[in-house]
Amino acid sequence: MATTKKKTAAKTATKKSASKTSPSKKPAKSPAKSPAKSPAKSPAKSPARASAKSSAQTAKKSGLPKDFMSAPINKGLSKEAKIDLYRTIIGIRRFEERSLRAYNQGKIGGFLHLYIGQEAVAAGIVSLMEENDHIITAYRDHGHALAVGMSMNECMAEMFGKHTGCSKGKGGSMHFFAPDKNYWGGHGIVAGQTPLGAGLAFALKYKGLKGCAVCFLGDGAVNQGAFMETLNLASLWNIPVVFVIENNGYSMGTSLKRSSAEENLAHRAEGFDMEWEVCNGHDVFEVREVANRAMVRARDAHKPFLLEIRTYRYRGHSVADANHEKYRTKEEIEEYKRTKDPVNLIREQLIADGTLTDGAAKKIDQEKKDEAEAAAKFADESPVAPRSEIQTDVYWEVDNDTDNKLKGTYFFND
Amino acid sequence: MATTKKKTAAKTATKKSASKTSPSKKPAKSPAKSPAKSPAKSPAKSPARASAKSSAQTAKKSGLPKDFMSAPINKGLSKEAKIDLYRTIIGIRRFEERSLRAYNQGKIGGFLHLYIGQEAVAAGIVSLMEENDHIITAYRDHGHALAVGMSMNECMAEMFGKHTGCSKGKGGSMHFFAPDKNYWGGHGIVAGQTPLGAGLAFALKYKGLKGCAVCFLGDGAVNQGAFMETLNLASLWNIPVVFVIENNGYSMGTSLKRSSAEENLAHRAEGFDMEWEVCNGHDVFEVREVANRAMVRARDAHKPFLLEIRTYRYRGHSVADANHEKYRTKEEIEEYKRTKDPVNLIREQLIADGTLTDGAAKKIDQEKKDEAEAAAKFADESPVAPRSEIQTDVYWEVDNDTDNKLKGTYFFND
Amino acid sequence: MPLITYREAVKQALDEEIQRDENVCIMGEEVAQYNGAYKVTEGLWEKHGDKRVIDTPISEAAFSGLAIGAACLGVRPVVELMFMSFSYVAFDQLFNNASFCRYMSGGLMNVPIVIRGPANGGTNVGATHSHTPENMVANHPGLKVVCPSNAYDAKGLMKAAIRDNDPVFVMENTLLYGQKWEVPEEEYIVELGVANILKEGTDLTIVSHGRCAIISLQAAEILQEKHGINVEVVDLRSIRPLDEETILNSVKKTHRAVLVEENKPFCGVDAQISHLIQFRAFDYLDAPVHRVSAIDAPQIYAKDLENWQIPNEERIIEAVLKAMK
Amino acid sequence: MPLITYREAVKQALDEEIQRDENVCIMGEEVAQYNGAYKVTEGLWEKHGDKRVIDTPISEAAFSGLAIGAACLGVRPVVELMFMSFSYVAFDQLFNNASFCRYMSGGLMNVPIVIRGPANGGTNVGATHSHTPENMVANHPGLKVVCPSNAYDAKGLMKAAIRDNDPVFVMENTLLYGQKWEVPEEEYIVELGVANILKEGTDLTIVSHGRCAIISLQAAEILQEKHGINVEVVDLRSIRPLDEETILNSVKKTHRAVLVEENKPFCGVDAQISHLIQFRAFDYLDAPVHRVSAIDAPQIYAKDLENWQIPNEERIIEAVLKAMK
Ligand SMILES: Cc1ncc(C[n+]2csc(CCOP(=O)(O)OP(=O)(O)O)c2C)c(N)n1
Ligand SMILES: Cc1ncc(C[n+]2csc(CCOP(=O)(O)OP(=O)(O)O)c2C)c(N)n1
Ligand SMILES: [Mg+2]
Ligand SMILES: [Mg+2]
Repeated sequence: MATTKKKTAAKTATKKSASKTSPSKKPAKSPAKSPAKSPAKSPAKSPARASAKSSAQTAKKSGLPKDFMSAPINKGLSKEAKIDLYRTIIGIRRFEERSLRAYNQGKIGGFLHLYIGQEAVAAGIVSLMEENDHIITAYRDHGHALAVGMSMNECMAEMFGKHTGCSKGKGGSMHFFAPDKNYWGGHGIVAGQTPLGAGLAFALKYKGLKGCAVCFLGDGAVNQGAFMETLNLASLWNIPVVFVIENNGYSMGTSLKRSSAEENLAHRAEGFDMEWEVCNGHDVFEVREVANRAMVRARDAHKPFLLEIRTYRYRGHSVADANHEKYRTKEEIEEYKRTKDPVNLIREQLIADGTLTDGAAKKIDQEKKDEAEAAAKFADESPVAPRSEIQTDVYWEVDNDTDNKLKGTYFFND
Repeated sequence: MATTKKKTAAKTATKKSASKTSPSKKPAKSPAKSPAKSPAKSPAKSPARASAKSSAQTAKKSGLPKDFMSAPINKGLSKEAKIDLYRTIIGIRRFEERSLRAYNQGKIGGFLHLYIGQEAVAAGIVSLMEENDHIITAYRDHGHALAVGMSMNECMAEMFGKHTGCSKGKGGSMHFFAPDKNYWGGHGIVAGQTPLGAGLAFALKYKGLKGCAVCFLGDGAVNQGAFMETLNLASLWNIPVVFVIENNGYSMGTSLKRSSAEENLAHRAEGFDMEWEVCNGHDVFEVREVANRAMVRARDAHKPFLLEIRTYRYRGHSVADANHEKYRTKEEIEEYKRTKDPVNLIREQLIADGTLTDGAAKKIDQEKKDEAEAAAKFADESPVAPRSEIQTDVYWEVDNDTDNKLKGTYFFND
Repeated sequence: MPLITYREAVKQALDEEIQRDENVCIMGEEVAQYNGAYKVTEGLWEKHGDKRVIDTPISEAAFSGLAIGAACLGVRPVVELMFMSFSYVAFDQLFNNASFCRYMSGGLMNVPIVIRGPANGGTNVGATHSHTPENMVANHPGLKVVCPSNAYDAKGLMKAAIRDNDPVFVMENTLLYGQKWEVPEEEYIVELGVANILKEGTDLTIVSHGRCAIISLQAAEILQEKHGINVEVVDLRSIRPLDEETILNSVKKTHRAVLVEENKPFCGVDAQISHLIQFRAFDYLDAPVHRVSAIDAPQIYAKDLENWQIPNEERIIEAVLKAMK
Repeated sequence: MPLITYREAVKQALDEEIQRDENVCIMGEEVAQYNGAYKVTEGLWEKHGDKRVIDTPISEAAFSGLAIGAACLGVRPVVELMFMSFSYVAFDQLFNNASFCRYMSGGLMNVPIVIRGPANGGTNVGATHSHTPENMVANHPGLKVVCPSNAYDAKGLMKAAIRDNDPVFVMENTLLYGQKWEVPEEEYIVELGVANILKEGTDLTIVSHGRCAIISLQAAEILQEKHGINVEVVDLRSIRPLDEETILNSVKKTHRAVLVEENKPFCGVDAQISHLIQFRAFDYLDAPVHRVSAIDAPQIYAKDLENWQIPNEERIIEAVLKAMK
């Protein structure tokens, strides 16, 4: 797909007039003239088809679809590093499948937002993280958690509400955290994490550390005020944050075109003088190629970036969403699975380039299935925290008051 | 100044590539290439100079600065209508000057945000209002109030905190309302009125009435999330609302370039697929010409519009802002007063075209001074509401419970 | 009388009011084509169409504020928040504009909107999705808030709220949506400001609201059976306006009170009720007013622990036994 | 000891803490180049520069949330809200993220930020600019809130708040900024959770916080002189954590209590204090706990009326006389 770059300088009166007074350019612009029908607009209706069309556009420009595996950032990858990408992607898939079973068995309560279909996004971006890079995301947070190296055990146990969970069973599926791995959650309020993401990046700059923060959000989240305020702030202050819109075409049952007036979401960045780019999310090497530029730029130049990644979720919004074949067609889902499945794609890529054999791929797959199964067992057998734990982890000062020096009452039950 | 129009179709991948691959256009775009130095960016530094430069651009394009008085919407104005515009503009000026005196005399408490310098914006836009048009604004709300026909008496008395005030002394300077004149306030929280503005327009469409809502806000207010959410909503739902950014270059002591990453504020509209335009605010005929197009389009096509009007406030942010010659130069203020004063400009225009004589203009001026003086006297002599009024106007149902049929307790003092 | 679910009762109220008044419309996330996240609005979009049942983007501040603006011109929007927790991202619109515009205009305007949605814990969705902000609503003069505990009240209060000319919050409960109660087929209204005595009793008064009133009733039955304590259970229904007289009359009769709610304790609704009782029935009290609230911590995710964190029969019984000492 | 203003005291605390800890920075609207809307940060930008004293756009949600994110990595931001009223547009960030992140992460993180700014009425700025949200803050476990009533406490509590590893709200008062108190030159801290007895007394306890504590003290002096009533005045200083023991010990001594605050009454802080007193000092009370709060309506603009709406000596004296009956 075309990586849609900025900075075009399309911003001032002069520019506007210029483009208006160049009718000779009109043919080239024709898809843009009726935005509702332009290819770039169609993902909302069918991400699968839209991406295909966009790739065609790229092809027109460059002569051939881009081979992202041979891009510099990917060409240098060791065999083991490539296998690791596969391992991460298939690991997320198998973990999610197993947690879905656990949910259906009544072992997991509340919400369960599965990441199936989107695996290459988290896997690709996390693989680019350096020592001082940090990430944060929303409630659809399992993929990112596993990608940064959280164990299936602690993640599964968290969803089971067990004391052995990453958050001791206090956060649940939406609230995984691993600050030691530079992973700051897991947040339940749509777009609520976006100012925090900018804050992580702000802190890096404040402390003189070379790094960036990557803040993930959904295509529905872009319409929360806090996010838009943050775009301005990040650009105004030159904060090294990369916002990644994981555009899976839907916010719950609402297609993109029913939630955003301008369907090219990344385009909003221009209103804040921020760089942006759009790419596909099923090919982990494409994700890496594009995200790398954004992250390098953030680290080097202290500049924010808005990256829109077109992806797709196979399952309902959450497992409770039994409706998801009502607001989109079965064909749409199947088409994506058939032509763009991130797991299949990387497997094929790695087999094609000789990194993996079919057998080795299957072995890894089985390992991940086993790991997920073991995690479910671990979670099931783990204890729930004692009731006294309800009132710990509320205040740092209370938890660390080993000398009982704190004054006053902190909790107020009769 | 150049009216900076949309819809250019500058929105899709294709379009971006197109503009990138047309280097021959570059000269025309050069001011845009380094946005920080482009003329359209400079108003934050000096609105006065910036506007001048922009006019120069227009001149380049059209050969001559545009004569807005002869635009169709203005050409048809009767002599009396033109005099009314003058009367409104000078009336606001004299009212504000008088209220400043009252504040300094200790007759007005709290905040006093003066509209001096911006008069032509409210006067121009309100003069375009039709039966089903409604307006709403922020705390700098006196100009709009007088323009819709509220009396100086009720406005002055409100600021004096008197029972005869338009809000019975309950709202104060920031909270003037006149629903009977389609004026919905007067709102103290920055940008808090913007969703309400969209709501007024929504109601018009819902009820099948042909009209529009005009919602004013400041250049600092554009960075509130509620406003940006509303832009998307208004565009997505095709709501006939015209957002008017009264860009006076500063939010309190913060210049535009220190608050917004992209100084062309109206440009944000593109991220929401919304039409936008920029114009100057000192010439009431320019305001009318440009705003009329936005309002007609809203009424006819149920389409929102983002209109940025470059204007200037002479005084501090509020009267309490003694700092205002620190964050901007005296020269900047004087330059605007000298070359762009809305009161002087319309007087000169109307004398030049024979609508007014110098004497007639002075007479109107004196009438307005007298009216403001009388209003101060009225306000001063008016009674404060009795204490029992503190708890009226809280609930409609309580106020209208003539039969005492309501159940339960509504107020909770011991 | 037909037995219908709480969900169905709310839907009937919405459906009937949409038909009664052309100015009534519903807006919120997924309320139309998706039939509502909790299926409360199921079928309404199909029946009444785009104009009356409106899907919104995830922009609570914008659409809540838009509803307020529309109300100025006579539209009567019913705004669904998918969770009342999301009032936090629309707080200024709801707690400043909806509440104060009338006052600041000296009574020139009023804001006839309804804000509805679930406000409860007990569903293992963690701290960000389990708020019960009725205390904060009631803290703001200009706002009203009701917490129906059953299908009958849910329908009757919803209709009263929609017809009311002030902003009214209706706090629903996802755990009640699927439960059934008898609801008459004829039209009726439950007036705001009238509490409901769920069970008469002589020994102690439990004051509660929302689902906690139901749990309290169950606890009262156990107390009767196992401990021979005859508890009166008052279901507030409406928090603001508040039926102070029913509370006070009950306490004056029983001389003891236990207050039960899901709010976090510090400045929960029951802090106010406790003050009221001791202030106006001081001489009638034989024991201090006891409270059972959520255990004071952010809402925990783990199911077993959350079930202990929010009031349950066991904790209520324990408090009653203490208050009877 | 030097006499300095409340404003100066806050500034000294900020200045000293910026110098003490390189991670402390200040951000907010107009705090830097403009010297602060209320001049609390005057000179700090000039002295410490862009990195430590940061002007923000009018985007409270974004910069409050940014501060929380930065705190994750060890920055210790002091966020000024020009008015605490503006917490309403940042409500989700402050009341969900600042409060619950630690809990939801099972204690893996903490949020060492301070949110400060004025929270008071009495300045004729109307309903949208006169909020006193300490009750809502205290309602949220995970948050802390203090309300200094004088310059000494303002400085000492601010320093404690900045060094605290949890989110602390410091509620200041524009009417106090210009008033002077004795403040030592040596470094000191006022710990959170410790109330201050402003005046000892035997007949009745007034519990108050913020500027109302000062008004209460004045009322107590009049009560002594004119009515021979010896009132003890407890200034809470800190709302959460709360010094329950000082309140209870005082009431156990005087047997009567009047609670005074600027909050609106329904679920104000004093509803909680009232519950506490009757619950834990039931047998010591000779009269119901009385409250003096803001008269229950949105804040009125008119000066004379607002001065009556918020607690004043006259209303306090009236309540004390009633409580003494
Ligand atoms: C402020 C807020 N409003 C509504 C919700 C309920 N909600 C949770 S997820 C969601 C859809 C979000 O869609 P998107 O941002 O596209 O992310 P995706 O689920 O596709 O990953 C909604 C409406 C919420 N959690 N927070
Ligand atoms: C949410 C919120 N934040 C801050 C303020 C304080 N405040 C009032 S006006 C203002 C500046 C607004 O500037 P602008 O929008 O440009 O309007 P102008 O005053 O220039 O008319 C600020 C910061 C407020 N009232 N509301
Ligand atoms: Mg999505
Ligand atoms: Mg401005």
